[in-house]
Amino acid sequence: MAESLLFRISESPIDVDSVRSSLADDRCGAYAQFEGWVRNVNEGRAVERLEYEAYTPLAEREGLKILEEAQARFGITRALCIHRSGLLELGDCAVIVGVTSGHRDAAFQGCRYIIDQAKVRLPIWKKEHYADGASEWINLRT
Amino acid sequence: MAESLLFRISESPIDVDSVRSSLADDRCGAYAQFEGWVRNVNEGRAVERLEYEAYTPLAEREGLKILEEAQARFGITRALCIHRSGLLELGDCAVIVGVTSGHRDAAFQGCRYIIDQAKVRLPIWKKEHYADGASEWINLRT
Amino acid sequence: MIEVEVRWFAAYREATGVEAEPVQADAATPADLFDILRERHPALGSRDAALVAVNDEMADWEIVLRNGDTVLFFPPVAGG
Amino acid sequence: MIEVEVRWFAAYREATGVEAEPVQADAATPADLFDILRERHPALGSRDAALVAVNDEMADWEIVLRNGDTVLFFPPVAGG
Repeated sequence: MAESLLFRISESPIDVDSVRSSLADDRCGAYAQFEGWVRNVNEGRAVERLEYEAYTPLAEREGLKILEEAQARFGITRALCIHRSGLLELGDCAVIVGVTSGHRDAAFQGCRYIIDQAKVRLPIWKKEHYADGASEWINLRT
Repeated sequence: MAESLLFRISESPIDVDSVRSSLADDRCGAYAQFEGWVRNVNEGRAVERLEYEAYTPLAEREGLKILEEAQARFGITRALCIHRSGLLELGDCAVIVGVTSGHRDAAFQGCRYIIDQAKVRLPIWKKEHYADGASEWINLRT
Repeated sequence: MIEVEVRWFAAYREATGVEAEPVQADAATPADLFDILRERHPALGSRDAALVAVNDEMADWEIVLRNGDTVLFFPPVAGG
Repeated sequence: MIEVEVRWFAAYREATGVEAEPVQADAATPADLFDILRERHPALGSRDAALVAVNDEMADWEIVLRNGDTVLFFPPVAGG
């Protein structure tokens, strides 16, 4: 079912409740959800806000591939992932992943796979703005 | 912090949104949530509703121990678990676990540990009521 | 011979037909007590994977019971 | 010699000071092209962990470029 997998880049705040309720499914006994939140510190520096830049056409296409892989590997029933772009404040939800399945093993594994892959494969970049006025593109892979 | 861990048996429907919002924390970059939902089938039999019986005084005490263990093992920041008792209909949330932490590894591992332990250690029993009118206490361990 | 209060839960309550009963028995431990009560309530079956609590604390099947204890017998939990 | 459109993202856009630029270069592959453009924009640094897309498809660094391609250079993503 095409509608069982959905990946979106969103310029506006994520409506967390509607993510979960859109996945409600009587066939599923398990629901796993992960969220990345903007935290007030990174590697010892006080963070004031974050900025995400996404190249949306490709991020959404590659994001959907990740969901399809998770469904093929773990047999999850439905999955939804929304990643923010733009300016985010402390505590804001930067990314949410919701996964349903018959049992909890698949839900946990699928949810973990999606967020892990999303973090390394999608054309989405994070810039941290610090309390001291500086800012920096974050890049943990080099 | 005592208030950072909370385990409850609830006779009334779980307010999922308030679970998540009560865990909001600027120090945390990761939030993992798991829910068990009442599904319409179990081992091939059509399920119509579920009944949970809990021995609340002990379930809440032992449940809190599980949360403390997860915090000690994985360094999670906060954790909340609510398990239903009483009659549940299809699609109802039977149990929710919410965990926050600095990074996602701890949040996933802590969330998984809590639900796995809760399923085997707490004095909570499940009775399935089937579409054909029969009912049965569920016991996967024998 | 000890006197204890026994409480049955879930499937055990349905197997015994009672929620609670005072028991006098020649039982040193919860394990002894369960085995004796199984003669009275044959529908109980084995205590594999069952749990026991004494005075609202999870307990070992081999602890020593004392007069006046409340012994809670918990059938195996769902696990799934 | 090929003619392509190059687009820079995030840290690369800041390093080059441009969002997009037409490029004529003697480059067979995205890897060649990046190395040539690094001479023009020394702040780019190495392309370790960088990604490339051609015409909106993720691409290998060693595919053959054609006239008119749009080449997107993606700096390493945050990973965390």
